[in-house]
Amino acid sequence: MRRGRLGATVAEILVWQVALSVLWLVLISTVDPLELFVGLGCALVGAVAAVAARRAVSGR
Amino acid sequence: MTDTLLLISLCAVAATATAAVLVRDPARQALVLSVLGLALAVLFTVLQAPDVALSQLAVGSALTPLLILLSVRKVRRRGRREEDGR
Amino acid sequence: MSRRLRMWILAVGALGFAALFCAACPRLPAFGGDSHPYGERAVRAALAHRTANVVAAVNFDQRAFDTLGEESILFASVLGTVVLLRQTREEREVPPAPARVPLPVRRYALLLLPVALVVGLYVVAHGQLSPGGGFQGGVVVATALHLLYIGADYRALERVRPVGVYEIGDAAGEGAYLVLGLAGLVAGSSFLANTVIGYGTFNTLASGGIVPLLNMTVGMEVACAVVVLLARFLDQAVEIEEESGR
Amino acid sequence: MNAWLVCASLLLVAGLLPVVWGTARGPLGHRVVAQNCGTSVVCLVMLLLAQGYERPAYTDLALVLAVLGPVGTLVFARLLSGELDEEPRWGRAVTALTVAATAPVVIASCAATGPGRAAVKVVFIGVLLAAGNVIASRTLSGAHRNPTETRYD
Repeated sequence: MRRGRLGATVAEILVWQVALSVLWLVLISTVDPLELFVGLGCALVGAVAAVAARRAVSGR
Repeated sequence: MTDTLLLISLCAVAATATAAVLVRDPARQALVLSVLGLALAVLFTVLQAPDVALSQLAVGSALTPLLILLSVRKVRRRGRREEDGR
Repeated sequence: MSRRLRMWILAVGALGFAALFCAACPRLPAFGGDSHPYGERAVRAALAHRTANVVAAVNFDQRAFDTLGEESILFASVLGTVVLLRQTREEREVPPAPARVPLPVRRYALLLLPVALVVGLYVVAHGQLSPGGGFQGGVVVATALHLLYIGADYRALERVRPVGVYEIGDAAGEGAYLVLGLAGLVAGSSFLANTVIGYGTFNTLASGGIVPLLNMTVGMEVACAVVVLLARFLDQAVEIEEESGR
Repeated sequence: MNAWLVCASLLLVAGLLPVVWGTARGPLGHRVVAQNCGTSVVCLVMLLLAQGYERPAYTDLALVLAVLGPVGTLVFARLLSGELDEEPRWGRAVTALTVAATAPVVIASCAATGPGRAAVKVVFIGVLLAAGNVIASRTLSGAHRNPTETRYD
Protein backbone atom coordinates (compact mmCIF):
# COMPACT_ATOMS: atom_id res chain seq x y z
CA MET A 1 0.00 0.00 0.00
CA ARG A 2 2.81 2.39 0.89
CA ARG A 3 4.32 2.12 -2.65
CA GLY A 4 0.85 2.60 -4.16
CA ARG A 5 0.27 5.81 -2.20
CA LEU A 6 3.77 7.10 -3.01
CA GLY A 7 3.14 6.49 -6.72
CA ALA A 8 -0.18 8.29 -6.52
CA THR A 9 1.38 11.27 -4.77
CA VAL A 10 4.22 11.55 -7.29
CA ALA A 11 1.70 11.32 -10.13
CA GLU A 12 -0.42 14.06 -8.55
CA ILE A 13 2.63 16.29 -8.11
CA LEU A 14 3.54 15.78 -11.78
CA VAL A 15 0.00 16.64 -12.92
CA TRP A 16 0.05 19.81 -10.83
CA GLN A 17 3.53 20.69 -12.14
CA VAL A 18 2.46 20.37 -15.76
CA ALA A 19 -0.63 22.50 -15.14
CA LEU A 20 1.35 25.19 -13.30
CA SER A 21 4.07 25.19 -15.97
CA VAL A 22 1.42 25.94 -18.58
CA LEU A 23 0.21 28.76 -16.32
CA TRP A 24 3.81 30.04 -16.10
CA LEU A 25 4.07 29.99 -19.91
CA VAL A 26 0.91 32.07 -20.11
CA LEU A 27 2.22 34.58 -17.58
CA ILE A 28 5.69 35.31 -19.01
CA SER A 29 6.20 37.60 -21.99
CA THR A 30 9.41 36.30 -23.63
CA VAL A 31 10.05 32.54 -23.73
CA ASP A 32 13.66 31.38 -23.41
CA PRO A 33 15.38 28.34 -21.86
CA LEU A 34 16.14 30.05 -18.55
CA GLU A 35 12.50 31.16 -18.15
CA LEU A 36 11.33 27.59 -18.79
CA PHE A 37 13.80 26.21 -16.26
CA VAL A 38 12.76 28.71 -13.56
CA GLY A 39 9.13 28.09 -14.50
CA LEU A 40 9.46 24.34 -13.99
CA GLY A 41 11.10 24.95 -10.62
CA CYS A 42 8.35 27.30 -9.45
CA ALA A 43 5.69 24.90 -10.79
CA LEU A 44 7.29 22.09 -8.77
CA VAL A 45 7.14 24.23 -5.61
CA GLY A 46 3.50 25.03 -6.35
CA ALA A 47 2.69 21.36 -7.05
CA VAL A 48 4.23 20.16 -3.78
CA ALA A 49 2.32 22.87 -1.90
CA ALA A 50 -0.93 21.90 -3.64
CA VAL A 51 -0.60 18.22 -2.73
CA ALA A 52 0.47 19.01 0.84
CA ALA A 53 -2.51 21.35 1.22
CA ARG A 54 -4.98 18.81 -0.12
CA ARG A 55 -3.69 16.09 2.20
CA ALA A 56 -3.66 18.46 5.20
CA VAL A 57 -7.30 19.33 4.57
CA SER A 58 -8.45 15.78 3.94
CA GLY A 59 -7.02 14.86 7.32
CA ARG A 60 -4.84 12.01 6.09
CA MET B 1 -7.57 62.76 -20.69
CA THR B 2 -5.11 61.65 -18.02
CA ASP B 3 -5.88 64.79 -15.98
CA THR B 4 -9.55 63.86 -15.60
CA LEU B 5 -8.53 60.31 -14.67
CA LEU B 6 -6.07 61.73 -12.14
CA LEU B 7 -8.78 64.01 -10.74
CA ILE B 8 -11.26 61.14 -10.39
CA SER B 9 -8.79 58.87 -8.61
CA LEU B 10 -7.72 61.71 -6.31
CA CYS B 11 -11.37 62.33 -5.40
CA ALA B 12 -11.89 58.60 -4.82
CA VAL B 13 -8.89 58.45 -2.48
CA ALA B 14 -10.04 61.58 -0.63
CA ALA B 15 -13.58 60.24 -0.22
CA THR B 16 -12.43 56.79 0.93
CA ALA B 17 -9.89 58.20 3.35
CA THR B 18 -12.53 60.47 4.90
CA ALA B 19 -14.91 57.51 5.17
CA ALA B 20 -12.15 55.48 6.82
CA VAL B 21 -11.72 58.21 9.45
CA LEU B 22 -15.46 58.64 10.05
CA VAL B 23 -16.16 54.92 10.55
CA ARG B 24 -15.39 54.21 14.22
CA ASP B 25 -15.83 50.45 14.57
CA PRO B 26 -12.49 48.67 13.82
CA ALA B 27 -14.07 45.75 11.98
CA ARG B 28 -16.01 48.06 9.66
CA GLN B 29 -12.96 50.30 9.33
CA ALA B 30 -10.98 47.31 8.00
CA LEU B 31 -13.51 47.09 5.17
CA VAL B 32 -13.15 50.76 4.29
CA LEU B 33 -9.35 50.47 4.54
CA SER B 34 -9.48 47.64 2.02
CA VAL B 35 -11.38 49.88 -0.41
CA LEU B 36 -8.97 52.73 0.36
CA GLY B 37 -6.13 50.42 -0.67
CA LEU B 38 -7.89 49.79 -3.98
CA ALA B 39 -8.40 53.51 -4.60
CA LEU B 40 -4.73 54.20 -3.77
CA ALA B 41 -3.65 51.45 -6.18
CA VAL B 42 -5.65 53.12 -8.96
CA LEU B 43 -4.11 56.48 -8.11
CA PHE B 44 -0.57 55.07 -8.19
CA THR B 45 -1.26 53.34 -11.53
CA VAL B 46 -2.61 56.57 -13.05
CA LEU B 47 0.54 58.33 -11.81
CA GLN B 48 2.59 55.68 -13.66
CA ALA B 49 3.99 54.01 -10.50
CA PRO B 50 3.01 50.32 -11.00
CA ASP B 51 5.50 48.93 -8.48
CA VAL B 52 4.01 51.01 -5.67
CA ALA B 53 0.50 50.09 -6.82
CA LEU B 54 1.45 46.40 -6.78
CA SER B 55 2.83 46.69 -3.24
CA GLN B 56 -0.40 48.39 -2.13
CA LEU B 57 -2.51 45.69 -3.77
CA ALA B 58 -0.45 42.82 -2.38
CA VAL B 59 -0.56 44.13 1.18
CA GLY B 60 -3.88 45.92 1.26
CA SER B 61 -6.21 43.37 -0.32
CA ALA B 62 -5.77 40.34 1.97
CA LEU B 63 -2.98 40.85 4.50
CA THR B 64 -4.04 44.04 6.28
CA PRO B 65 -7.69 42.96 6.74
CA LEU B 66 -6.51 39.62 8.13
CA LEU B 67 -4.19 41.28 10.64
CA ILE B 68 -6.81 43.83 11.75
CA LEU B 69 -9.60 41.29 12.11
CA LEU B 70 -7.41 38.86 14.06
CA SER B 71 -6.48 41.65 16.45
CA VAL B 72 -10.14 42.67 16.83
CA ARG B 73 -11.07 39.06 17.52
CA LYS B 74 -8.37 38.72 20.19
CA VAL B 75 -9.36 41.99 21.90
CA ARG B 76 -13.06 41.09 21.79
CA ARG B 77 -12.46 37.62 23.30
CA ARG B 78 -10.46 39.19 26.14
CA GLY B 79 -13.22 41.79 26.67
CA ARG B 80 -15.94 39.13 26.80
CA ARG B 81 -13.91 37.07 29.30
CA GLU B 82 -13.52 40.05 31.63
CA GLU B 83 -17.31 40.46 31.74
CA ASP B 84 -17.74 36.76 32.53
CA GLY B 85 -14.98 36.95 35.15
CA ARG B 86 -16.58 39.85 37.09
CA MET C 1 6.88 70.24 30.68
CA SER C 2 3.24 71.41 30.77
CA ARG C 3 0.94 70.73 27.89
CA ARG C 4 0.90 74.41 26.90
CA LEU C 5 4.70 74.48 26.68
CA ARG C 6 4.69 71.37 24.49
CA MET C 7 2.13 73.00 22.21
CA TRP C 8 4.35 76.08 21.90
CA ILE C 9 7.37 73.99 20.95
CA LEU C 10 5.26 72.14 18.40
CA ALA C 11 4.05 75.47 16.95
CA VAL C 12 7.60 76.83 16.65
CA GLY C 13 8.86 73.64 15.05
CA ALA C 14 5.91 73.54 12.63
CA LEU C 15 6.43 77.18 11.67
CA GLY C 16 10.13 76.60 11.02
CA PHE C 17 9.34 73.55 8.88
CA ALA C 18 6.62 75.44 6.98
CA ALA C 19 8.99 78.31 6.20
CA LEU C 20 11.76 76.04 4.90
CA PHE C 21 9.27 73.88 2.98
CA CYS C 22 7.71 76.88 1.25
CA ALA C 23 11.18 78.20 0.42
CA ALA C 24 12.12 74.87 -1.15
CA CYS C 25 8.93 74.26 -3.16
CA PRO C 26 9.34 76.95 -5.87
CA ARG C 27 12.70 75.47 -6.91
CA LEU C 28 11.21 72.02 -7.58
CA PRO C 29 10.71 71.19 -11.31
CA ALA C 30 7.05 71.73 -12.30
CA PHE C 31 4.72 68.79 -11.82
CA GLY C 32 4.44 66.79 -15.02
CA GLY C 33 7.12 68.90 -16.73
CA ASP C 34 9.85 67.38 -18.88
CA SER C 35 12.96 68.14 -16.76
CA HIS C 36 13.69 65.24 -14.37
CA PRO C 37 17.34 65.59 -13.25
CA TYR C 38 17.24 62.61 -10.86
CA GLY C 39 15.07 60.51 -13.18
CA GLU C 40 17.41 60.85 -16.16
CA ARG C 41 20.45 59.79 -14.13
CA ALA C 42 18.59 56.83 -12.61
CA VAL C 43 17.38 55.63 -16.03
CA ARG C 44 20.87 56.02 -17.51
CA ALA C 45 22.46 54.01 -14.66
CA ALA C 46 19.75 51.33 -14.91
CA LEU C 47 20.17 50.93 -18.67
CA ALA C 48 23.94 50.81 -18.22
CA HIS C 49 23.42 47.67 -16.10
CA ARG C 50 20.72 46.44 -18.53
CA THR C 51 17.95 46.41 -15.93
CA ALA C 52 14.57 46.95 -17.62
CA ASN C 53 12.63 47.97 -14.47
CA VAL C 54 14.30 51.21 -13.34
CA VAL C 55 12.55 51.03 -9.95
CA ALA C 56 14.17 47.65 -9.34
CA ALA C 57 17.50 49.12 -10.47
CA VAL C 58 17.14 51.97 -7.96
CA ASN C 59 16.04 49.57 -5.23
CA PHE C 60 18.63 46.85 -5.69
CA ASP C 61 21.48 48.40 -7.64
CA GLN C 62 21.96 52.11 -7.09
CA ARG C 63 20.61 52.25 -3.52
CA ALA C 64 20.93 48.62 -2.47
CA PHE C 65 22.21 49.71 0.94
CA ASP C 66 18.90 51.47 1.70
CA THR C 67 17.02 48.30 0.76
CA LEU C 68 19.23 46.43 3.22
CA GLY C 69 18.06 48.93 5.84
CA GLU C 70 14.40 48.46 4.90
CA GLU C 71 14.79 44.70 5.00
CA SER C 72 16.37 44.87 8.45
CA ILE C 73 13.43 47.03 9.61
CA LEU C 74 11.00 44.32 8.46
CA PHE C 75 13.16 41.64 10.11
CA ALA C 76 13.34 43.59 13.40
CA SER C 77 9.60 44.32 13.43
CA VAL C 78 8.72 40.65 12.94
CA LEU C 79 11.24 39.76 15.66
CA GLY C 80 9.56 42.29 17.95
CA THR C 81 6.13 40.81 17.21
CA VAL C 82 7.38 37.31 17.97
CA VAL C 83 8.73 38.50 21.33
CA LEU C 84 5.62 40.50 22.24
CA LEU C 85 3.04 37.92 21.17
CA ARG C 86 4.73 34.92 22.76
CA GLN C 87 2.68 32.69 25.03
CA THR C 88 3.16 33.86 28.63
CA ARG C 89 3.09 31.56 31.64
CA GLU C 90 -0.53 32.08 32.64
CA GLU C 91 -1.78 31.44 29.10
CA ARG C 92 -2.52 27.96 27.83
CA GLU C 93 -2.71 26.69 24.30
CA VAL C 94 -6.08 25.31 23.20
CA PRO C 95 -6.10 23.14 20.05
CA PRO C 96 -8.09 25.10 17.39
CA ALA C 97 -11.65 23.87 16.82
CA PRO C 98 -12.25 22.55 13.26
CA ALA C 99 -14.21 25.23 11.40
CA ARG C 100 -17.18 24.42 9.18
CA VAL C 101 -16.42 25.85 5.72
CA PRO C 102 -18.79 25.60 2.74
CA LEU C 103 -17.57 23.07 0.16
CA PRO C 104 -17.18 25.51 -2.76
CA VAL C 105 -14.96 27.76 -0.64
CA ARG C 106 -12.77 24.80 0.32
CA ARG C 107 -12.38 23.70 -3.31
CA TYR C 108 -11.72 27.27 -4.42
CA ALA C 109 -9.04 27.72 -1.75
CA LEU C 110 -7.36 24.41 -2.59
CA LEU C 111 -7.33 25.27 -6.30
CA LEU C 112 -6.23 28.87 -5.80
CA LEU C 113 -3.37 28.09 -3.39
CA PRO C 114 -0.90 26.74 -5.99
CA VAL C 115 -1.98 29.33 -8.57
CA ALA C 116 -1.39 32.19 -6.12
CA LEU C 117 1.93 30.62 -5.12
CA VAL C 118 3.11 30.48 -8.74
CA VAL C 119 1.86 34.03 -9.39
CA GLY C 120 3.84 35.21 -6.35
CA LEU C 121 6.99 33.41 -7.51
CA TYR C 122 6.43 34.89 -11.01
CA VAL C 123 6.27 38.39 -9.53
CA VAL C 124 9.49 37.76 -7.56
CA ALA C 125 11.37 36.24 -10.50
CA HIS C 126 10.45 39.04 -12.94
CA GLY C 127 11.19 41.84 -10.50
CA GLN C 128 13.79 43.46 -12.73
CA LEU C 129 11.68 43.19 -15.91
CA SER C 130 8.09 44.10 -15.08
CA PRO C 131 6.43 45.82 -12.12
CA GLY C 132 6.88 43.71 -9.00
CA GLY C 133 9.88 42.37 -7.19
CA GLY C 134 10.93 40.61 -4.02
CA PHE C 135 8.67 42.43 -1.60
CA GLN C 136 5.41 42.29 -3.62
CA GLY C 137 5.97 38.66 -4.67
CA GLY C 138 6.90 37.63 -1.13
CA VAL C 139 3.66 39.03 0.26
CA VAL C 140 1.63 37.23 -2.44
CA VAL C 141 3.38 33.94 -1.65
CA ALA C 142 2.76 34.33 2.08
CA THR C 143 -0.92 35.18 1.53
CA ALA C 144 -1.25 32.17 -0.79
CA LEU C 145 -0.13 29.87 2.04
CA HIS C 146 -2.84 31.27 4.31
CA LEU C 147 -5.55 30.27 1.86
CA LEU C 148 -5.51 27.03 3.82
CA TYR C 149 -6.69 28.87 6.93
CA ILE C 150 -9.49 30.48 4.92
CA GLY C 151 -10.37 27.31 2.97
CA ALA C 152 -10.15 24.97 5.91
CA ASP C 153 -9.14 25.67 9.50
CA TYR C 154 -6.07 26.57 11.47
CA ARG C 155 -5.34 22.90 12.24
CA ALA C 156 -4.83 22.17 8.53
CA LEU C 157 -2.61 25.23 8.11
CA GLU C 158 -0.44 24.27 11.07
CA ARG C 159 0.08 20.81 9.64
CA VAL C 160 1.53 22.30 6.46
CA ARG C 161 3.38 25.30 7.88
CA PRO C 162 6.13 24.46 10.42
CA VAL C 163 6.89 27.93 11.86
CA GLY C 164 10.49 27.02 12.72
CA VAL C 165 11.37 26.50 9.07
CA TYR C 166 9.99 29.91 8.15
CA GLU C 167 11.88 31.62 10.95
CA ILE C 168 15.08 30.08 9.58
CA GLY C 169 14.03 31.14 6.07
CA ASP C 170 13.48 34.67 7.33
CA ALA C 171 16.97 34.84 8.81
CA ALA C 172 18.51 33.07 5.79
CA GLY C 173 16.96 35.62 3.41
CA GLU C 174 18.44 38.49 5.38
CA GLY C 175 21.81 36.72 5.60
CA ALA C 176 21.85 35.92 1.88
CA TYR C 177 21.35 39.61 1.10
CA LEU C 178 24.41 40.43 3.21
CA VAL C 179 26.49 37.64 1.66
CA LEU C 180 25.67 38.93 -1.83
CA GLY C 181 26.79 42.33 -0.66
CA LEU C 182 30.04 40.93 0.67
CA ALA C 183 30.58 39.22 -2.69
CA GLY C 184 31.04 42.74 -4.09
CA LEU C 185 33.75 43.38 -1.49
CA VAL C 186 35.45 40.05 -2.16
CA ALA C 187 35.45 40.80 -5.88
CA GLY C 188 37.43 43.93 -5.13
CA SER C 189 34.76 46.61 -5.58
CA SER C 190 32.53 48.16 -2.92
CA PHE C 191 29.83 46.56 -0.71
CA LEU C 192 26.65 45.64 -2.64
CA ALA C 193 28.25 46.79 -5.90
CA ASN C 194 26.72 45.42 -9.08
CA THR C 195 30.02 44.42 -10.69
CA VAL C 196 30.29 40.79 -9.61
CA ILE C 197 28.06 39.09 -12.15
CA GLY C 198 27.65 39.86 -15.86
CA TYR C 199 24.63 41.98 -16.83
CA GLY C 200 23.21 39.47 -19.34
CA THR C 201 21.09 40.56 -22.26
CA PHE C 202 18.49 43.28 -21.81
CA ASN C 203 14.92 42.34 -20.84
CA THR C 204 15.66 38.68 -20.10
CA LEU C 205 15.47 36.84 -16.81
CA ALA C 206 19.23 36.91 -16.19
CA SER C 207 19.70 40.61 -16.94
CA GLY C 208 20.73 43.18 -14.37
CA GLY C 209 23.60 41.32 -12.73
CA ILE C 210 23.00 41.17 -8.97
CA VAL C 211 19.46 42.66 -9.09
CA PRO C 212 17.54 39.37 -9.66
CA LEU C 213 19.53 37.61 -6.95
CA LEU C 214 18.83 40.36 -4.42
CA ASN C 215 15.21 40.22 -5.51
CA MET C 216 15.08 36.52 -4.69
CA THR C 217 16.64 36.95 -1.26
CA VAL C 218 14.21 39.78 -0.44
CA GLY C 219 11.35 37.60 -1.77
CA MET C 220 12.32 34.73 0.47
CA GLU C 221 12.83 36.98 3.48
CA VAL C 222 9.53 38.84 3.07
CA ALA C 223 7.52 35.67 2.44
CA CYS C 224 8.93 33.95 5.53
CA ALA C 225 8.63 37.12 7.63
CA VAL C 226 4.94 37.55 6.76
CA VAL C 227 4.25 33.85 7.46
CA VAL C 228 5.90 34.16 10.89
CA LEU C 229 4.02 37.40 11.57
CA LEU C 230 0.66 35.86 10.66
CA ALA C 231 1.53 32.73 12.64
CA ARG C 232 1.92 34.81 15.79
CA PHE C 233 -1.32 36.73 15.13
CA LEU C 234 -3.23 33.51 14.41
CA ASP C 235 -1.84 31.81 17.50
CA GLN C 236 -2.97 34.68 19.68
CA ALA C 237 -6.38 35.01 18.06
CA VAL C 238 -7.25 31.34 17.66
CA GLU C 239 -5.27 29.23 20.08
CA ILE C 240 -3.89 31.01 23.10
CA GLU C 241 -6.35 31.61 25.95
CA GLU C 242 -5.86 32.87 29.46
CA GLU C 243 -6.24 30.53 32.41
CA SER C 244 -9.95 30.81 33.18
CA GLY C 245 -9.31 29.64 36.76
CA ARG C 246 -8.68 33.16 38.20
CA MET D 1 -8.61 60.99 -26.57
CA ASN D 2 -7.97 57.40 -25.66
CA ALA D 3 -11.15 55.34 -25.60
CA TRP D 4 -9.68 52.98 -23.03
CA LEU D 5 -9.00 55.78 -20.56
CA VAL D 6 -12.52 57.16 -21.08
CA CYS D 7 -13.99 53.74 -20.27
CA ALA D 8 -11.67 53.42 -17.29
CA SER D 9 -12.75 56.76 -15.84
CA LEU D 10 -16.45 55.99 -16.49
CA LEU D 11 -16.09 52.61 -14.78
CA LEU D 12 -14.20 54.28 -11.95
CA VAL D 13 -16.93 56.87 -11.39
CA ALA D 14 -19.84 54.46 -11.91
CA GLY D 15 -18.20 51.66 -9.89
CA LEU D 16 -15.82 52.89 -7.20
CA LEU D 17 -17.81 55.81 -5.80
CA PRO D 18 -20.97 53.72 -5.10
CA VAL D 19 -18.67 51.05 -3.61
CA VAL D 20 -17.15 53.62 -1.25
CA TRP D 21 -20.65 54.81 -0.34
CA GLY D 22 -21.86 51.23 0.21
CA THR D 23 -18.83 50.24 2.29
CA ALA D 24 -19.04 53.23 4.61
CA ARG D 25 -22.72 52.96 5.46
CA GLY D 26 -25.45 50.43 6.13
CA PRO D 27 -25.44 47.04 7.85
CA LEU D 28 -22.32 44.89 7.80
CA GLY D 29 -23.78 42.46 5.25
CA HIS D 30 -24.18 45.27 2.69
CA ARG D 31 -20.69 46.58 3.32
CA VAL D 32 -18.88 43.30 2.63
CA VAL D 33 -20.84 42.82 -0.62
CA ALA D 34 -19.83 46.36 -1.64
CA GLN D 35 -16.18 45.60 -0.87
CA ASN D 36 -16.36 42.43 -2.94
CA CYS D 37 -17.80 44.44 -5.83
CA GLY D 38 -15.08 47.07 -5.37
CA THR D 39 -12.36 44.47 -6.01
CA SER D 40 -13.86 43.55 -9.36
CA VAL D 41 -14.37 47.14 -10.42
CA VAL D 42 -10.74 48.08 -9.71
CA CYS D 43 -9.43 44.92 -11.40
CA LEU D 44 -11.36 45.83 -14.57
CA VAL D 45 -10.09 49.41 -14.32
CA MET D 46 -6.54 48.02 -14.15
CA LEU D 47 -7.14 45.99 -17.34
CA LEU D 48 -8.49 49.09 -19.10
CA LEU D 49 -5.54 51.21 -17.92
CA ALA D 50 -3.14 48.52 -19.14
CA GLN D 51 -4.68 48.92 -22.60
CA GLY D 52 -5.04 52.68 -22.34
CA TYR D 53 -1.36 53.28 -21.52
CA GLU D 54 -0.24 50.56 -24.00
CA ARG D 55 1.75 48.84 -21.23
CA PRO D 56 1.06 45.08 -21.12
CA ALA D 57 3.16 44.93 -17.94
CA TYR D 58 0.25 46.56 -16.05
CA THR D 59 -1.81 43.38 -16.48
CA ASP D 60 0.31 41.95 -13.63
CA LEU D 61 -1.49 44.40 -11.35
CA ALA D 62 -4.86 43.06 -12.49
CA LEU D 63 -3.52 39.51 -12.09
CA VAL D 64 -2.46 39.99 -8.46
CA LEU D 65 -5.74 41.72 -7.67
CA ALA D 66 -7.76 38.94 -9.34
CA VAL D 67 -5.87 36.42 -7.20
CA LEU D 68 -5.93 38.25 -3.85
CA GLY D 69 -9.11 40.32 -4.09
CA PRO D 70 -11.65 37.56 -3.48
CA VAL D 71 -9.35 36.16 -0.76
CA GLY D 72 -9.74 39.47 1.08
CA THR D 73 -13.51 39.16 0.92
CA LEU D 74 -13.32 35.55 2.12
CA VAL D 75 -11.23 36.78 5.06
CA PHE D 76 -14.02 39.20 5.96
CA ALA D 77 -16.68 36.52 5.52
CA ARG D 78 -14.71 34.09 7.65
CA LEU D 79 -13.73 36.35 10.53
CA LEU D 80 -16.93 38.40 10.66
CA SER D 81 -19.25 35.43 10.17
CA GLY D 82 -20.83 35.97 13.57
CA GLU D 83 -21.90 39.51 12.78
CA LEU D 84 -23.04 39.14 9.17
CA ASP D 85 -26.65 40.00 10.01
CA GLU D 86 -28.65 40.13 6.81
CA GLU D 87 -27.77 40.00 3.16
CA PRO D 88 -28.94 42.87 0.94
CA ARG D 89 -31.75 42.07 -1.47
CA TRP D 90 -29.63 43.49 -4.28
CA GLY D 91 -26.65 41.27 -3.35
CA ARG D 92 -27.18 38.74 -6.17
CA ALA D 93 -27.93 41.51 -8.69
CA VAL D 94 -24.67 43.31 -7.91
CA THR D 95 -22.65 40.14 -8.33
CA ALA D 96 -24.38 39.34 -11.61
CA LEU D 97 -23.74 42.92 -12.74
CA THR D 98 -20.01 42.81 -11.96
CA VAL D 99 -19.56 39.40 -13.56
CA ALA D 100 -21.48 40.67 -16.58
CA ALA D 101 -19.21 43.73 -16.69
CA THR D 102 -16.13 41.49 -16.68
CA ALA D 103 -17.00 39.88 -20.03
CA PRO D 104 -16.94 42.94 -22.34
CA VAL D 105 -13.78 44.33 -20.74
CA VAL D 106 -11.93 41.02 -21.13
CA ILE D 107 -13.19 40.51 -24.69
CA ALA D 108 -12.29 44.07 -25.67
CA SER D 109 -8.75 43.87 -24.27
CA CYS D 110 -8.26 40.44 -25.84
CA ALA D 111 -9.34 41.83 -29.19
CA ALA D 112 -6.93 44.73 -28.73
CA THR D 113 -3.97 42.54 -27.75
CA GLY D 114 -4.63 40.16 -30.62
CA PRO D 115 -4.22 36.37 -30.53
CA GLY D 116 -1.37 35.02 -28.41
CA ARG D 117 -0.30 34.36 -24.84
CA ALA D 118 -1.11 37.89 -23.71
CA ALA D 119 -4.75 37.38 -24.68
CA VAL D 120 -4.83 34.05 -22.83
CA LYS D 121 -3.42 35.85 -19.80
CA VAL D 122 -6.21 38.44 -19.89
CA VAL D 123 -8.84 35.69 -20.25
CA PHE D 124 -7.24 33.88 -17.29
CA ILE D 125 -7.45 37.06 -15.21
CA GLY D 126 -11.11 37.50 -16.19
CA VAL D 127 -12.01 33.90 -15.32
CA LEU D 128 -10.14 34.12 -11.99
CA LEU D 129 -11.88 37.37 -11.11
CA ALA D 130 -15.36 36.13 -12.03
CA ALA D 131 -14.91 32.84 -10.16
CA GLY D 132 -13.58 34.58 -7.06
CA ASN D 133 -16.38 37.10 -7.14
CA VAL D 134 -19.08 34.42 -7.40
CA ILE D 135 -17.54 32.24 -4.68
CA ALA D 136 -17.17 35.21 -2.32
CA SER D 137 -20.71 36.47 -2.85
CA ARG D 138 -22.14 32.96 -2.46
CA THR D 139 -20.21 32.63 0.79
CA LEU D 140 -21.63 35.94 1.98
CA SER D 141 -25.19 34.97 1.08
CA GLY D 142 -24.55 31.46 2.47
CA ALA D 143 -23.43 32.97 5.80
CA HIS D 144 -26.96 34.21 6.45
CA ARG D 145 -28.86 31.06 5.69
CA ASN D 146 -28.25 28.44 8.40
CA PRO D 147 -24.94 26.72 7.71
CA THR D 148 -26.51 23.27 7.36
CA GLU D 149 -28.12 24.29 4.09
CA THR D 150 -24.78 24.91 2.35
CA ARG D 151 -23.11 21.61 1.51
CA TYR D 152 -20.24 20.61 3.76
CA ASP D 153 -17.82 17.78 3.05
